[in-house]
Amino acid sequence: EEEIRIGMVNLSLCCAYFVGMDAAVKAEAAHYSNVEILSTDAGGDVAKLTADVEDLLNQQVDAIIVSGGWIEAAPAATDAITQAGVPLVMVDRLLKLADYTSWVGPDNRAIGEGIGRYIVERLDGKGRVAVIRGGPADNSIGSNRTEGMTSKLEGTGVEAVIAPGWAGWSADGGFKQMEDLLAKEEKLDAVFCENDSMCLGAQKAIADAGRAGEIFITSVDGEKGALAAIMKEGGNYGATGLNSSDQIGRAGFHRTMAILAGAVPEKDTVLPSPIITEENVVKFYDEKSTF
Amino acid sequence: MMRLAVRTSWLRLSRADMLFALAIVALVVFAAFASDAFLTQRNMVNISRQMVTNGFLSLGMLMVIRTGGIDLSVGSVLALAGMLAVGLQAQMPFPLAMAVAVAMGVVVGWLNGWLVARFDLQSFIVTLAMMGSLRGLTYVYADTPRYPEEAAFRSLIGGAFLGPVPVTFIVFAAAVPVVWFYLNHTVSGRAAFAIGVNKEAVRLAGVNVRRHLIFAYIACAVFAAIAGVLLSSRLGIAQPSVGIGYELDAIAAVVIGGGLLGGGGGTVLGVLGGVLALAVVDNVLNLFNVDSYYQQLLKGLIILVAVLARRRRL
Amino acid sequence: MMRLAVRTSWLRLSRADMLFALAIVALVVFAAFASDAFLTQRNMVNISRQMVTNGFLSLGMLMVIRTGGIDLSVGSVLALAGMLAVGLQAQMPFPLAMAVAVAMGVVVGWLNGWLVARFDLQSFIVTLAMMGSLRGLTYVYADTPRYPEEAAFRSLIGGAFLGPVPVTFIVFAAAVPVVWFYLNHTVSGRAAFAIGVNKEAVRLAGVNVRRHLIFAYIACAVFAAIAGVLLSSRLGIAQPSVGIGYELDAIAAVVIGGGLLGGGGGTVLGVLGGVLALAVVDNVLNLFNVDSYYQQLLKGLIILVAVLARRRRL
Amino acid sequence: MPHLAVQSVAKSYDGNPAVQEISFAVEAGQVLAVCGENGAGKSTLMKILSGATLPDQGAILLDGRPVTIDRPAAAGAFGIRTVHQEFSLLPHMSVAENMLLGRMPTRSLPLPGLRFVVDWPAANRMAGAVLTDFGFPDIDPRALVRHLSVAQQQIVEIAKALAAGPEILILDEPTAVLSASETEILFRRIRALAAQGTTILYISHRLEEIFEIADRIVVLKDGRSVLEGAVAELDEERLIRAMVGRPLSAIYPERRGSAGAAVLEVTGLGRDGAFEAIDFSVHAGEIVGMFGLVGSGRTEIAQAVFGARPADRGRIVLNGRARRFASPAQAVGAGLAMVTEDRKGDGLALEASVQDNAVLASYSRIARLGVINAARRHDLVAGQIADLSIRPAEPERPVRQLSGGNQQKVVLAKWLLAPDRDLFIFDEPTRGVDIATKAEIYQIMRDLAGRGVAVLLISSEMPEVLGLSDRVLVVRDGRLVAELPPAGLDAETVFAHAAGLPVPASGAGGTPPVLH
Ligand SMILES: Nc1ncnc2c1ncn2[C@@H]1O[C@H](COP(=O)(O)OP(=O)(O)OP(=O)(O)O)[C@@H](O)[C@H]1O
Ligand SMILES: Nc1ncnc2c1ncn2[C@@H]1O[C@H](COP(=O)(O)OP(=O)(O)OP(=O)(O)O)[C@@H](O)[C@H]1O
Ligand SMILES: [Mg+2]
Ligand SMILES: [Mg+2]
Repeated sequence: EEEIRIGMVNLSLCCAYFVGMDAAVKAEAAHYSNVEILSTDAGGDVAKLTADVEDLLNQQVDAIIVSGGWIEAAPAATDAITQAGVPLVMVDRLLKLADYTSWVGPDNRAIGEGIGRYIVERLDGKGRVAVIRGGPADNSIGSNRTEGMTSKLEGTGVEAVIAPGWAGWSADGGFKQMEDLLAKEEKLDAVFCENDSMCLGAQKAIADAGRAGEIFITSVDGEKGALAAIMKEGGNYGATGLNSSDQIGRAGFHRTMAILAGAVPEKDTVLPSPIITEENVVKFYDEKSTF
Repeated sequence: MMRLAVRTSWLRLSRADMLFALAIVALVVFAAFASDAFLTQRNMVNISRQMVTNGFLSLGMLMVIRTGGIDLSVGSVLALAGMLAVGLQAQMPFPLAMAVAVAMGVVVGWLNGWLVARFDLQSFIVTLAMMGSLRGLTYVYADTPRYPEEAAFRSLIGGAFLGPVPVTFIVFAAAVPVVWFYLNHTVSGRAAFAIGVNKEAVRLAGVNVRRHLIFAYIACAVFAAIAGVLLSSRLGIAQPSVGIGYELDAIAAVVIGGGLLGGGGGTVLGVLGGVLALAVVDNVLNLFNVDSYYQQLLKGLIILVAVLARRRRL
Repeated sequence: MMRLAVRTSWLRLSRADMLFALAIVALVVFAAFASDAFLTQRNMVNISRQMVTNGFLSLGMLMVIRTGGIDLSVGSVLALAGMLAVGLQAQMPFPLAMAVAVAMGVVVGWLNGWLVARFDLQSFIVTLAMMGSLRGLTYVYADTPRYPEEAAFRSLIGGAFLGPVPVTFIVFAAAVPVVWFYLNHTVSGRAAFAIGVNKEAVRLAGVNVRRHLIFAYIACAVFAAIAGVLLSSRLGIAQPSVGIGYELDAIAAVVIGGGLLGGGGGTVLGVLGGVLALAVVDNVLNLFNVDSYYQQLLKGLIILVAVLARRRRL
Repeated sequence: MPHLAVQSVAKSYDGNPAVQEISFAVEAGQVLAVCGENGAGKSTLMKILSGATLPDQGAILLDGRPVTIDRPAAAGAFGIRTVHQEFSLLPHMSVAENMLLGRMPTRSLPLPGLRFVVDWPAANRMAGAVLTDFGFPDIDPRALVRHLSVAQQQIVEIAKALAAGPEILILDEPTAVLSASETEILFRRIRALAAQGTTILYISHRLEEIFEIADRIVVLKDGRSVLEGAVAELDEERLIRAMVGRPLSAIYPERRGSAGAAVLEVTGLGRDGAFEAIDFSVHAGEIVGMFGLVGSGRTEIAQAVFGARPADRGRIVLNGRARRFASPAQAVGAGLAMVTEDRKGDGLALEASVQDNAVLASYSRIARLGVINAARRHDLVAGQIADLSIRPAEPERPVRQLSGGNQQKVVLAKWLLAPDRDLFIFDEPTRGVDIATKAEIYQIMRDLAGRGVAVLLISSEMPEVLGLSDRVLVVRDGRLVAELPPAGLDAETVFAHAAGLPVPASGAGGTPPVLH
């Protein structure tokens, strides 16, 4: 039985979402005794990611999976993979300018649109929704989600109030941005965060301000903390758009294995991103999930 | 020329201090006039809560900076402390988990101080290495967020108020006089300051330099650990990625407040001014709806203006 | 005791230097034995390319650290320079765009140096403010990545080889003797070193302190700008978020190589050793497939061991 | 049995011996003077005794018992207190805190065993008592050290050693920055301590002091003890021969020639709180001495002329042109040189090499287009090292590793290398310099004048001012109170002016008192 080495290139393992993706790939690979996963972490730095790719190619890997996180493109890295004749499978992020073999990921704009629809519906077409953004616009994942969400507000009576600062994708950032929003905005009916972590912080800020009754919360990702909050009876966590890194990671791994076995796969695969609410949350909540 | 200085037996303010205090007051007055939301009770609560993390880190940083050192590892200590305080609640009651988190701070601070003092290493590089290692260790401990098991952990601390005042702020406010007393009225605080000015002179006076240095690093790390515990309690979640870059804010607060990197300066009052200034600036920029790109740009400029306002010579 | 030191007219290596050199050699030998992939030509190319960015930043940082200062803004300068060099290709030929990027470095460095020298401010806080402001400015200029218009920008520089050697590495290698010459054989380099030790003494000797200080900051920022241009050329993309935290790696390389924060030490050879050590460590940890959390942990420990190996006294 | 005995102590730095095979012994209550040229190893020996550095070999015996002094704290435990040659005060701390560093009185807290809270009133009381006892009741224990004059700082430094009630007191050039009256008070104190049985080791380059205060003398040369004996059995000539290796004829060179045109003319110079209405001139070929008690403001006047700290008002004319220097760079560009008084603070970059320090003021001579000509630099620096006998004669050695006197010579070398100076200001140029080198420096100053350079010599050493100056200006409390011509110069007159005492009717004679 032939040994197979697959490089798993992560832009960052900072956060639960990406950790979950990496873990999913490794978990699926564990079912094969002849598959070894070489996983790298670039700490969010595209130059280091390029170096990681170089180091992996140098170790004669058979295929490379790239989890490109929040960067738009990494031409030097993806070109090097192509030049080495190694199959390139991208998960989550579809890097531009890349001559890739296959991609498995979400449609962030569509997720945003789904949440947008949910908000408009729940507000009956009238109200104000605060938006908390993760970071600068070069992370187009977040921008796509927000644009998708706001696109569904057009023509309705729902108005978006965008927090001026960045919340850095984290709970503490979301908490601070929400606090400042609450100080300045008398009337808010909903909050949308570009990911769950930020809204988990924002939810606490809203509760502390005693406005949990008037403001409901929406976000994207479907991480465990958010699902638990949605499940909680009488809570104000309304919905999250599923973007399961676990699913994506597993799908990406199997796609890679298929390619190595000689299959010619679909080039781009968009995974479905249902909106998770009180009604369907039990289907998605997994006590044992890490993410 | 106008003499702008205050000198009493317990308070000494130079001209630069006064200018700086005036600048903060001006900022506050300006904000109050320009935004209705600024002087509301809600916003005061926000600012006071937002000051707590950087406040603790800056007080700790001050103690180390006065010895002539620097501690870059505070952000990582904060993250690990939060993860421990929350994560260990599965195994033990939350007060015990909190104690373990703070004990971790003691160990890390001791290690930092010991390496710096015993081997005469530069604190910058020692604590930089610690910052990286500890972050790695935090992820090894748990690479996904942890949620507190016990509701009291949040309701009694991070989410609690005493009258209108957040409990976390009260904890911070209580730490202020302790640090002031340590710096000005204890043997160790005075020795640490002297070490920052001229370590060799202190050694020649027969003082146990190592002990006082180590104490300062321990105090700094313990404060960072407390900040981490309070933050996770406030947020109701602990994340391994939290606190990256926090050390820079803490150093900025100390320097804006008149502290000298390399030793020989820095007061508790100055640090409070620095922490307050940074918190107000962040808050005001948000209240004015300044675009986040311009926020970054402006914040740098404001820091510059602040240090120019308190520079030693023209 | 064994005397382990080299002293010729152009090369002086202390015992600590030799120990450090031995440690690097040991690391390389160990890596070569432990991993087949290490000593391959391909890997050597990788390491040499991976060294370029931190190499340029560290050389620039060395010049500033020798004056007793520090420059935290290099990561932001690198990002803005890359954005300009790539983004401006829509308006002008790419060599001109590159020149504009480097000119930006001159302006930023001048501003850093002028603020530090003219107002006697602490470089840490000045360049911290600059780091933030410049990052904001970069996003204001363009908040999404830019791709080079002209293929030659990549094929002639970042993607090009001279024989087996990457062109970017050759550019870096060419800069090394220039910096060495500046530090050791020019008035400005010698004066800058003396300034780092005792600014007042140099001023009282009738030397124009401000000019030499400003020059060092300009040189540092220009090197950062060059690093940014080369990096965007190598990566084939310029991103406004690149370079965050790079200043810490550069400072680490200087300190590992024997530089003293606060002035009074640091050599080109030492910095090369520091840059090489950091690059080899990163590479080896990857080749050995060390889990990324443990990589962080180990890297901190290795930095510690490196500085322990070259500490001044036992 | 001797109180302190040193047996075959040796210490080398990087293989270069600083002290080799030194042995001597002192009885309790004796004052032992340690003499020797710059770099002879005096300070190194004292550092060994005080635990500041470790010897490579040898034994130290206290009351006949061998002891190990491996840390300053260990020396303290044996009752050894040291006033080091270099200041070790902390400028931003109070006098009391400096004096009691490491031994601050504490208050007990309610909890037993907790004594870490400083008792400030007790500290100020203790420090005040020591200062008063010492003879300086007007130094406020609560004052910050940086607000004291250099002399007062030195007093505090000594008081710091006294505060501990030393059994062995080591004084390494304690009087270098003190004036005569303060030195007198110090000597009184030393005698009192000796009478109580305290053993004193005393280092000084001023031979008259040694003969006044010491009971015994040890002479070091190149790290070895070459002479030891009771003061009564020695005279200056023998001492000098032992230190220098040859007799010294005259210390002060002969006065020569006459003054030329005015190089520097100062009128109405003043700065708030420092000095006022200063008028004087210095002519080409002339050495003008400026005498005053320590702290009288001479340094500040010189700094104002040199642009280091510009004056608030007044006029400075250089070679007939009115000038106003905003920085030393401008002054140096106009042909000025100033040897500053505080070599450690503003004279030298200590971690930099001898060579880097020496060429700081003369880049124009060694560089073209900013590039240094290494051979030319080496020639110039080596020349100065030879002329001033700077030891060790290694241009690349960091200045920090030189002895105090040799560091002072590097400061001189820096300015002697500066090309084409019209005016030289020397502010305490021979502080800590040995007697043979002093003579060389005096000769250099006279040669400068002989070449038509105007020289302004600020000094607190009366013999130096009298022996060298063509004219003497006396400064008191920031005012120029007298200008004395060469005829009629004598110590009493000059001192009377400086101290504000009644001036004697006529000078004792025209010849200045010259050493031996
Ligand atoms: N830290 C050091 N490293 C290297 N050499 C040193 C060091 N300290 C002193 N030396 C050398 O030891 C020798 C003796 O120096 P020391 O300071 O004891 O002289 P000294 O007799 O006190 O001279 P002075 O009268 O000038 O103060 C000198 O040659 C000096 O250069
Ligand atoms: N850093 C300082 N801050 C405030 N005052 C100072 C400072 N340094 C010196 N002074 C004051 O300036 C005066 C003269 O300074 P200094 O003590 O240096 O005199 P000196 O050099 O010993 O004597 P002279 O001025 O006669 O040369 C003193 O009265 C002293 O109090
Ligand atoms: Mg000496
Ligand atoms: Mg003086």
